Amino acid sequence: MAKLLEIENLRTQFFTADGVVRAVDDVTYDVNEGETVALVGESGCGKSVSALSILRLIPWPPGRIVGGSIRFLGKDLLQLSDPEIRRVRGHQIAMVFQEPMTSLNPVLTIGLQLTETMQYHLGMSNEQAEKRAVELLRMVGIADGERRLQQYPHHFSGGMRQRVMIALALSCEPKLIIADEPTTALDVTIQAQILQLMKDLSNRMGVALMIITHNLGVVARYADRVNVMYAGKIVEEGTAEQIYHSPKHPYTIGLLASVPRMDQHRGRRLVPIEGQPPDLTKLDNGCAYRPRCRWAFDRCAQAIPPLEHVGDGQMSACFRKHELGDDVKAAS
Amino acid sequence: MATPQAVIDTSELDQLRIPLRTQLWRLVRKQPLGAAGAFIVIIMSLAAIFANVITSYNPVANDLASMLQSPEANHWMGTDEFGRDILTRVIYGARTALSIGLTAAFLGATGGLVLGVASAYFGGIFDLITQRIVDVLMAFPLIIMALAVVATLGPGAQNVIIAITIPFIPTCARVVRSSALAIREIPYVDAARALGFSHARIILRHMVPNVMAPYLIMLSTFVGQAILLEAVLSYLGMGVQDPTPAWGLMLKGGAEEFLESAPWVSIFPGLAISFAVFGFNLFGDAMRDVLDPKMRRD
Amino acid sequence: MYAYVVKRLFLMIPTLFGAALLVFFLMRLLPGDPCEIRMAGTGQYADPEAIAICQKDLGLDKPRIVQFGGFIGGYFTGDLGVSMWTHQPIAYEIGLRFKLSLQLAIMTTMVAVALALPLGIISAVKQDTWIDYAVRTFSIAGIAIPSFWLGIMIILGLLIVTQAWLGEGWMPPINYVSPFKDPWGNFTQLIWPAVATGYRYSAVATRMTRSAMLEVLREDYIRTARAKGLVEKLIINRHALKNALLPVVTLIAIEFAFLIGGLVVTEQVFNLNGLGKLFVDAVGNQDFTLVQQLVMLVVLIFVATNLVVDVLYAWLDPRIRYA
Amino acid sequence: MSAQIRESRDKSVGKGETLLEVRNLKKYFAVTEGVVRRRAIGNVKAVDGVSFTIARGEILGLVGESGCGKTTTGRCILQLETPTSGEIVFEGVNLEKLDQKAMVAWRQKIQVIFQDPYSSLNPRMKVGEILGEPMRVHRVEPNAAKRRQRIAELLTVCGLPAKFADRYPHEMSGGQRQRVGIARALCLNPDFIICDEAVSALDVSIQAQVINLLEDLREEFNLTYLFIAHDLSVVHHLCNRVAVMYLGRMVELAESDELFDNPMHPYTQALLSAVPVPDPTVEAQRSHQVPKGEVPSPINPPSGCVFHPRCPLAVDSCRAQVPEFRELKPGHWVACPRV
Amino acid sequence: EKGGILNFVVAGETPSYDAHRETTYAAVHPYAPFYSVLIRVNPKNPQSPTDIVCDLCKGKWKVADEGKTYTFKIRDDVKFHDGTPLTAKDIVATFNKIIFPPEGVPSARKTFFKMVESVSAPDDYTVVFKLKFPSGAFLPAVAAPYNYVYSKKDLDTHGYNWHTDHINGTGPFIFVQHQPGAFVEGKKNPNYHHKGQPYLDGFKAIIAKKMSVRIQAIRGNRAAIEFRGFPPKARDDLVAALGDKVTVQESDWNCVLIATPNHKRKPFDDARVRRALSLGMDRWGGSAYLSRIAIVKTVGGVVFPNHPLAANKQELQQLAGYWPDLEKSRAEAKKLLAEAGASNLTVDYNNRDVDQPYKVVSTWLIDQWTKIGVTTKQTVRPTPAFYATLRKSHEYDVSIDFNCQSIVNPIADVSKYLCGAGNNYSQCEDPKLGEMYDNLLRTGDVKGQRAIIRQYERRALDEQAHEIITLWWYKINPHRSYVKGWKIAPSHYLNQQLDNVWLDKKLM
Ligand SMILES: Nc1ncnc2c1ncn2[C@@H]1O[C@H](COP(=O)(O)OP(=O)(O)OP(=O)(O)O)[C@@H](O)[C@H]1O
Ligand SMILES: Nc1ncnc2c1ncn2[C@@H]1O[C@H](COP(=O)(O)OP(=O)(O)OP(=O)(O)O)[C@@H](O)[C@H]1O
Ligand SMILES: [Mg+2]
Ligand SMILES: [Mg+2]
Repeated sequence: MAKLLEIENLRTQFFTADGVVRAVDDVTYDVNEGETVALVGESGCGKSVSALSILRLIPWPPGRIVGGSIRFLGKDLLQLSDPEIRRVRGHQIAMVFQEPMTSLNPVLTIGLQLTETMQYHLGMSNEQAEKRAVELLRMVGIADGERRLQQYPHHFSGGMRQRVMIALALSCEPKLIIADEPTTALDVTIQAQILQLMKDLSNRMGVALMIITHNLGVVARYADRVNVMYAGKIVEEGTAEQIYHSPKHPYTIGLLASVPRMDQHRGRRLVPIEGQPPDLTKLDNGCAYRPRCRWAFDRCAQAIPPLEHVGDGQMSACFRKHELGDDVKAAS
Repeated sequence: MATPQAVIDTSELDQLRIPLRTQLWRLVRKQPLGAAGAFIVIIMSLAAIFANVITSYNPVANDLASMLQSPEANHWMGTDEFGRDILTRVIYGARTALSIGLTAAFLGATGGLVLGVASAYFGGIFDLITQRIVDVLMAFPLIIMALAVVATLGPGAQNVIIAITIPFIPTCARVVRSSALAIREIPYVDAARALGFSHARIILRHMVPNVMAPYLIMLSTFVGQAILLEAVLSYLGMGVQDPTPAWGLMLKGGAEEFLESAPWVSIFPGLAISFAVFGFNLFGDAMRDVLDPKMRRD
Repeated sequence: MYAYVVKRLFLMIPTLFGAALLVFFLMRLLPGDPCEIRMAGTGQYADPEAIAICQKDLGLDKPRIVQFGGFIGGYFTGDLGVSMWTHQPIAYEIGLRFKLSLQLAIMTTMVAVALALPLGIISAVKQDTWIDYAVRTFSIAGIAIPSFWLGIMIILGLLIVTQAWLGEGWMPPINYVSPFKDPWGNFTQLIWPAVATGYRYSAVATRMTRSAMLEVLREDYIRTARAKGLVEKLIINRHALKNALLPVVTLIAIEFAFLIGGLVVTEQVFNLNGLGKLFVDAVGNQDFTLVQQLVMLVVLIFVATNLVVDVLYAWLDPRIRYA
Repeated sequence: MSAQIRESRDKSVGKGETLLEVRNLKKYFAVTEGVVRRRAIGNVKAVDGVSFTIARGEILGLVGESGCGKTTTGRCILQLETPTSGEIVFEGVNLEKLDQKAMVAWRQKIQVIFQDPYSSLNPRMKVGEILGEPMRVHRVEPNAAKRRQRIAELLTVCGLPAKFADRYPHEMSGGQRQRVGIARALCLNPDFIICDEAVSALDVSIQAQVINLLEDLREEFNLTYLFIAHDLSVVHHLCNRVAVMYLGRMVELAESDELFDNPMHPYTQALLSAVPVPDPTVEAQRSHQVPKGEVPSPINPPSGCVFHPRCPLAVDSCRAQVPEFRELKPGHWVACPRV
Repeated sequence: EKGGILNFVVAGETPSYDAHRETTYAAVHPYAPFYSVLIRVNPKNPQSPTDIVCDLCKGKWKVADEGKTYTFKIRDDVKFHDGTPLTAKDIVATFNKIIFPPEGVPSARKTFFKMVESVSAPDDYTVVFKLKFPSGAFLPAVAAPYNYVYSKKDLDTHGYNWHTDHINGTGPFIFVQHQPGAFVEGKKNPNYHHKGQPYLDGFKAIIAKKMSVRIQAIRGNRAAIEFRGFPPKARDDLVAALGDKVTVQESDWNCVLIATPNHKRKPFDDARVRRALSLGMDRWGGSAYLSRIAIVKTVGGVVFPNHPLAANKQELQQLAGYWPDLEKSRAEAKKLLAEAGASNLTVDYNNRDVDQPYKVVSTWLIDQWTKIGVTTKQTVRPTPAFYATLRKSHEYDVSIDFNCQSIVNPIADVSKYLCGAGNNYSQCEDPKLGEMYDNLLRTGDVKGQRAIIRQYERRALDEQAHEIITLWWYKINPHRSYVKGWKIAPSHYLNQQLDNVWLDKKLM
């Protein structure tokens, strides 16, 4: 499969009065054409920032991409001029955000919000764009498109708005859709509808999908490959199978052990990860997970473990990645 | 059965307790305008408190020999038509402005706090009636109110304070009421109710302290407004009366009549008003940024 | 919507009545009455007989409650009464000055809006840069500088500048000319007071624009717009501005209602024969009836503006709908 | 604790004495519209005839989609809302019949933990005050020194260092605040705690800590929980029995294992299949039948069975008749005539 | 030179056009040009209080019956602006309205005409006033500038209130319009009875209540003149800024500021205390100083300083508080206060919220009093409250008060100091002073009058110090130099018909 997006050593930081927040710290990963990649991790670990960095949507001040490269179809997005990056945004890479309630402009009609992108990027006329918009709405399961285009977001329920957001993302037939927690704010049944819809559409149109989530279930159901993030770094990478069945990083192991599972026996006691996620302004020159890690030893404090292969495309950023196998079974 | 195994590691949270000096410095860096405002406010307060130490002139005594002198070594801001040193009167004017401003702001904001919280908490007919009264007071022209107060109670600083306070109360009551209404819906108030606390306790312990932010914001903006209002009223002849050194009063009469030949008479008191209000507004703005959760990023 | 407006109109009644009650009794609390002031001209003997005739003439000898009844009753007969000072119908007295005050209020608002929108937007867009600090300082100064003093300083500035350039001190025209008769003369007269009051007004509006804009710029839909690849100008103009304008429009309308009060001092400084000056004069003359009606006018403008603002809000914001 | 012990305990609870009984609870809200001046446009039937019992020592899970009335049910039990109709009987006493004094005593027996760890603690009070105030007001511990000791104990029990008594809520992380919220619920020695989404706002790793804590506390203090949640996995993990609500009505109620292994109501089935399991292999095998459409508005709920517009089994009669909530198997109640 | 429009500024606005019932000068400045009066102060010599000449009458009036009958011959060439010819009947109707108003019609100066028994017109061009007793106050009362002659026809057809908002006179100018709050406009009367006059095409009286606005109006040539008076500093500024484009006319002013002690309050019932307050003032020094900043200047007694009946400097210096030796005066004041047991006296002082000259002079006064150890608590009140305090509530120890008359008429004017006079607010009681005044009224010759007035003055200002005179006003009228023909009078009420004013186009 051809590489669509290659992120290398990406570093994004926020310069705040409380210090420098190293939100994304030396992150490297790829997305291949047509595949679905998931980015998981706890709140505040840098998932959204890494996604926003791709389209250079980090607000300055206080945030800034301080290093690395983001190659998309061979071009380094970080080197593009402002007009050039705008041609990528929404056109070749589209985003779907977490909050369907607030991601649409409340005072503009759905129609206008849908058509302006097409007019802008594809040079469509108003009529063409509207025709296409109706078609898009039908595709995401909203009937009666003509009437709907005249309406405002508050006429739509949360699930419907998220469908509109998906239609918006699809409108210019992008190569990649980044969905940042697209369903977290929605009800369980609606969540499933939306995710299914995204997955189906991306398959059908051959669009690569990057799903950002902290729901391990969602990842298991929809993702081909998974990147696990902790404290601004990718700590483990692999196929969904690998991550769930033979995790090679203590954090992944911890995560899996701490979620209650419906398919397993109720009697199991959860094994939480003790402690708190670290403060991203106070990262030291060691593994950030070490205070919470059962396997931590001296070396973890001395150097940051690099993300390295553990075989078969799986990668882990742990000094003891090869020793972990048995404990997993014990833990679950 | 064992109690929970691990006690959370709290070392990094302890770092939240930062020394006051560092916090202050951070505030200055985050809110440079606010710090500038605080600086002006402090200078003004010092001038007011130590007026008699700073200047040796008497603010009310006439000096026949030196009327309407332009600024020079002995009179940095010149003198007015009674030969009174303008700098001295500006400094003493700070006293008048501050005492009136602070008192009126405090009374207005506190009155509004009481009314607003009570109105929000009790609701119903009480709320309805207070809201109607608030409507009337807010729509009512200040100058009539001031005139009536000054004319019936007689002029003088304390009546100016009353005149200025009255319009503040409804303004603050509005703001506090809406915050209090919001706070009534917040879970910790529910928690307090679930714990079986009395109404009085819920209001005083759980609601009032949490409307302190709008209260303090109103308070700090009111000081500036009160200084401005005092100046306007005095200028219109409805405020403090001669020979009390008051900035608005200093802009009346001679200041305007001899504008071209003795501009210093009107320039300096006007600057004093502007700077004072400017300072308090900067300070109030910074206060709003710090206290208003909407503006706070976290 | 219609029902809502009607309901709101009814809700105005208690407010107006409260204001009427308040102003009536406040005025009656004042020592003295218009007759005594009238006979004060030369400090001569104030003939009690003349004063009594005058008081009888004005109905001041009647019990308060009757006077109040007459005041309120006038609204049902459509008769606002006559001024106790000039004996002219109050409607006429107010009508005479209304044009000027209205024009001044409109010019002031135009000055304010012309300053506030661009400044507020640029300051929000360039938040925490020197531009932002400059705009904020400028706007806070506008709130701090008393508008009457600014007026005085403008006059001083005009004198100094014209003296230096033209060799002769120039003052704005002293009599109101209709803008339709002599637009330039009208402009040269009113622009200065409009600037003096407009600065303060613009300062308030600038701050509001800035904070509304900042809030909007932090909203998710702005990020969405950016993610769509739109140019920044379009994002500001189409996506941000319309949302940010909502509170700004409200503020402008409400400040407009307060303007009548704000013009009181400015009209003094520039000797403009508007409602503000009429107000101060009426108060000075203890012209009870005129003061009462002027206060009622101010209160009415205030409550009416509030209603208009609400309706406007509903009209501008598609989220709000009244059945 | 081993799985066996848990299981045997599960069997024993629920058979014990009834602690709380809710009978045909209804709560309607008058809904208003308009931002500026509100006006009534109808009633939200937030809770529309809900009945259940909770036995001492058990954990009853209450699940359902957003807006289905879970929180409102809890608030009615807490007497934070006055029910429109229906009875709440606690330890055999009807709450409506209580006088002021008895009410205060009763308040101490039933406590609540809120979802949002940020807004459920008064930001102006130190943790020590938050915990001390109820004990002082209700004279549970009038002696200041003893009270301090008790606060320290409570904090330790909830997994926090005792020195946190001097902290303000904003000086703590979300998980820590939630622990304070739990400690507050415990400070009056209640019998019954309503956990309204008590873990939903927490991150996965922290969530597990709090779930474990809740389990342990139940053991230690013999507590009874009404556990409101929308995360089925958590409910499955924690609860003995589970009630499923939909649009203000209860659609299914059963023992936990029974409900998850053998869901009967079509809504419950859909709900379960919508929840993804964190295991790709399992997921690949599961059927993903997700209900179509969205949750209707509770202002104008559908006639008859409220679920019929989304129900794959719906027939004409569902439109007309409100289904009866019947016990199909011992302990397994369903509100659907088609199963 | 003929032609041109005169713009002038007026500080006030009259409530009605009917000067018979108004007391403000604002009923004079803009409206006097529309009317004629029977007799008036000579516009060519307004400084002289005794130079009274005919306006509507002809030649010299005849006094007969030992001063109890005055006969005026009326001009036959006068027409009202509406075309009606003027006859003696109009004048009779006018004075009947002023002197014997019907029930319910106010007349502000009715009391000035107490001596008049009747007014009649034996024929169309003769008017006869019959007096009850001869009085020196009669002619000045008739010559008062308020006595606009109305048309009998108007009074008969429209009633006595018609003139409050209508104007139909015989004056040099015809009313064009009045925009309330803004201006009054008049145009030339081509049929004016003083042939060749007026010189102006018209005038515009612009209302500007604030002194600064009026000064700036002249500074910026938006107006040419103001007729009331500017403070000296304003004069200096205008001269400095405009050079010879501005001309200044100055005059003593028939107004005086008086500090009135409240005799009903302790210790001001004690003449020693009142005297001390007077003694504490440096009037001569104050004159030099205040005349630079306020519209006061002249040191004087009860009579307008330039009048033959006024005390000369030597006589003045005999009075307490007018002594040439200030040190002695202040020492005496302190002594008196000590004697009266009022050494640490605090005065509750009632002041009016008007800068010129009330607040300026009071500020000076208060400062003066500190020099004899008297503290002053000043309350400045807006005009209505000030008068309510002065006249009704009497809640003050000392109040500022003033006396201001149009025609200089000492015999009438000094009645202000009479205890029990309607406009005396000191609440004093002094029958002896009353006797003196009665004496004065009955004395015909000037020398005798002068002697009695000196006694009266000594008693009122020194021995009893019922009232404490501060300084007499000083009228300063800087105006654009192109305004010609207008002469300053000792009163701002006088000489305002503007019929002999013209504009020098060369200087414009
Ligand atoms: N504008 C900002 N200013 C300062 N710090 C920021 C800003 N935006 C994000 N951060 C910090 O960057 C870090 C990563 O944030 P990010 O939003 O990427 O987290 P996330 O993984 O998406 O979390 P969540 O699951 O809560 O969305 C956080 O610690 C956050 O505090
Ligand atoms: N005070 C109130 N006034 C009006 N309507 C209310 C009120 N409280 C709740 N409702 C409505 O009642 C319904 C049930 O609300 P409730 O909060 O009980 O739902 P929930 O099941 O707890 O939902 P969630 O999962 O979102 O917390 C909702 O439609 C809600 O909008
Ligand atoms: Mg995120
Ligand atoms: Mg809820």
